[in-house]
Amino acid sequence: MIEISFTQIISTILLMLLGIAVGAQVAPIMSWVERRQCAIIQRRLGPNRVGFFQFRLLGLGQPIADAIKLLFKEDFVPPYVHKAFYVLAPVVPVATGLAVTVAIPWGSHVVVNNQIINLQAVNLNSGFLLIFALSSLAVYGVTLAGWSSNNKYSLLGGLRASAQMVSYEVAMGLSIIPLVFIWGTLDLQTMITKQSEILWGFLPNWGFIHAPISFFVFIVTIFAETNRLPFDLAESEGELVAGFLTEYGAMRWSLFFLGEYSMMFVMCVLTVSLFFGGYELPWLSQHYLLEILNPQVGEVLARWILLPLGIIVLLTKVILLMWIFVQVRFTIPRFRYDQLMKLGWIYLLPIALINLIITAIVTAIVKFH
Amino acid sequence: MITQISFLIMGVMAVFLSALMITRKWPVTSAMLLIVVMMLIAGMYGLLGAHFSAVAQIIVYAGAIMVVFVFVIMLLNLPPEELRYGRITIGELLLTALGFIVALFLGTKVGQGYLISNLNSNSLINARPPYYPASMNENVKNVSALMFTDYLWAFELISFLILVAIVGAIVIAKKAKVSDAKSA
Amino acid sequence: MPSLPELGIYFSLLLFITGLFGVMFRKNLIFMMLSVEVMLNAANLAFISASSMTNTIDGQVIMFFVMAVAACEAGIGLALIISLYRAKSSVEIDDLRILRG
Amino acid sequence: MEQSVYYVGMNPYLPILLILIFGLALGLGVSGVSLFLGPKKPNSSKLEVYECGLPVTSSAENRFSIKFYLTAILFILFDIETIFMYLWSTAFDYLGWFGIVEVGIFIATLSIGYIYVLKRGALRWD
Repeated sequence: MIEISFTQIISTILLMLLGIAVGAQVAPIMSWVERRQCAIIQRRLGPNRVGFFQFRLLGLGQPIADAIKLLFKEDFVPPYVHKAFYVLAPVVPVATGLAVTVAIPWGSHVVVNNQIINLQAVNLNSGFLLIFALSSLAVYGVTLAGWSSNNKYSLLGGLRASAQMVSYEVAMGLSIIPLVFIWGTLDLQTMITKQSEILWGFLPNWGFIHAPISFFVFIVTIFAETNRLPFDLAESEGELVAGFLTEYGAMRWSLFFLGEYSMMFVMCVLTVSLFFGGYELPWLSQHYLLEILNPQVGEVLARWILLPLGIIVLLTKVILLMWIFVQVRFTIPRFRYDQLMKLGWIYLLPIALINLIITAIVTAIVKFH
Repeated sequence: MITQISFLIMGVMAVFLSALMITRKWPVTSAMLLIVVMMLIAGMYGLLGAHFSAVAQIIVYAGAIMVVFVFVIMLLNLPPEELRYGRITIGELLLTALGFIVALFLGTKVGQGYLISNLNSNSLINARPPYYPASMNENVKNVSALMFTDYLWAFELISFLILVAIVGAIVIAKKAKVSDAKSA
Repeated sequence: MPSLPELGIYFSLLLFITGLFGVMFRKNLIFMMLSVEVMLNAANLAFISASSMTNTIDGQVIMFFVMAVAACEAGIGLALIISLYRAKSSVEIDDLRILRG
Repeated sequence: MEQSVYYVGMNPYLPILLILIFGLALGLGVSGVSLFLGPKKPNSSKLEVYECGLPVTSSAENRFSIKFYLTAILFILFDIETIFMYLWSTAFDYLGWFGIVEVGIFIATLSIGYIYVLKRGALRWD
């Protein structure tokens, strides 16, 4: 007998809002982190003046000040652009960037008035492929921005950026397939619970240990997919005068970065969930903790205690990975365009294919004998 | 009940947008409308229980094929086409009428009866009815289990088809470059 | 209220007709290619509705093959349009009169 | 007692639709707010095409290279391959060695196409 339960509906809406809130907050915080990080590398201070009243707060007020400044800057639509698409172009990255956050696995599940509430806003049968689908739609924001600005630089920048994002998507798709047949499912949550076991006595059973090559290929493609340095040739000052963003002004310009950072955050969550055991502590799996907490507190409350713990573990791992993103940004120089396309098509694609075949044979031997 | 209403809305929107797409002047506008139509159709697949086809539709159609259309439209910078609905010849009229009648026959109850009666449902694992939550029915596993056993030859032929398409696209594109050199 | 798959078949019928009209009444090759894509999507929708109606998954399997064929067709078709545009610098069908009898 | 009542939340596709609409509203709303708040002082130099100061020579799109188009078409064809691989990888245990041999032939055929792409230098961007 099928019954529409309102607790499920409310919990899905709450999880969705949590995803949007975290996704939208990544852009301002990351802009502050990047400027501080860049400053520390170059032995200077970076933003530490802006704060509230007389508290300096390490300059954490800087992103808020930037946001307000961007709102008040003159935002005009140049006459020679295609108006409809010029205004619509920033909507695409924002919509896809925020929509991707529904697929983040925050935890396994929680019991609310004896119904199992799954801690993932959208638990589709096709699992994390939803993230690939929405990230493949993000190409149109770049192409539209480039074309609608009706300017040589931005058209070429837009085409180059979308050609780059398109060609790295193939390697991204192929590099994850070994993980799917190692764990046997497309669903992130079952993958994470499998990664919480112990491998050969002392190692955590992480995807990174099972398929290291696909980890490295996947990390490189994430850099290219979100136009991060060393792959951000399309927006680079030296090459094409800020590429497809040449004609964009204040708030519209920052909307592109809101979408890009939110997509980068979700890609980092995906890497952590696939390769480093998502919301599970390496040796203290949630299953083991439940057994300890259960006698004292009872199963329902125990799961409520594990929920914040899982989110904190997931966010610390993601913050570490994003720190590496920012560190790479300020250490590795930018690729030339033909090197970039050669890396995507001629180096990453064969590595991903060969890695897939070898892992298939090895897993078949392990699983079937 | 909600799924029926949302399916109805998605369907009506898809038909309306594709009708709008045909009557546009600018090619880029109609390409963007087609992307929205494809995403709506992906939503309809999801409601019908075909979850992996919904995602595959977005990745392949909306995310790959339309990129080539948008690239070609932007590269060629096609002028907007004035809508000269030229004179419709008798042949066209008859063809439309015929097409309309055949489509209507298929759509009506008789057509569906014809459709179902000779469909041999010997598939290995039956899909659950769509109103079960997605994670319950193993849609992706059923589809691939059936595809790689019953439809094995079709799958192998698809790889030859793609090989032919790769070779063909490169040969045609290279020829386009050569003719460019001559005319330049 | 007709069942979901039945609605799916009616919508694929309407989409097919819209695509058919698109191919018939447009002179620009790109628009015709777009309408052919709509017709292929309509065929896919009919396959999925039929598979959902008869509770089997053969329809969904066929849908992947139709998608592969549509992808190859779109690629090669656009390659031809580009080389045509290079030769005649226009993509109108009326200009393709070289082989007329 | 086996749970006979099966609780169903809202349709899994609804959150995605809601957030896409929210993104549209956010995108248009924010640029609308800044249009409303920002000063309006257009002057001739601002309204010209941005050519870092050089006089505007010709309209934006007249010359193009076939490379962009070729990358996109090869992307579709390898994307189809990725989709079929995902399908196979989910039923890996069920298909076993038979599936591996089958997909091996699939990959071999497509790598012939890939080698042809390398030989013809279709993806060389210099």
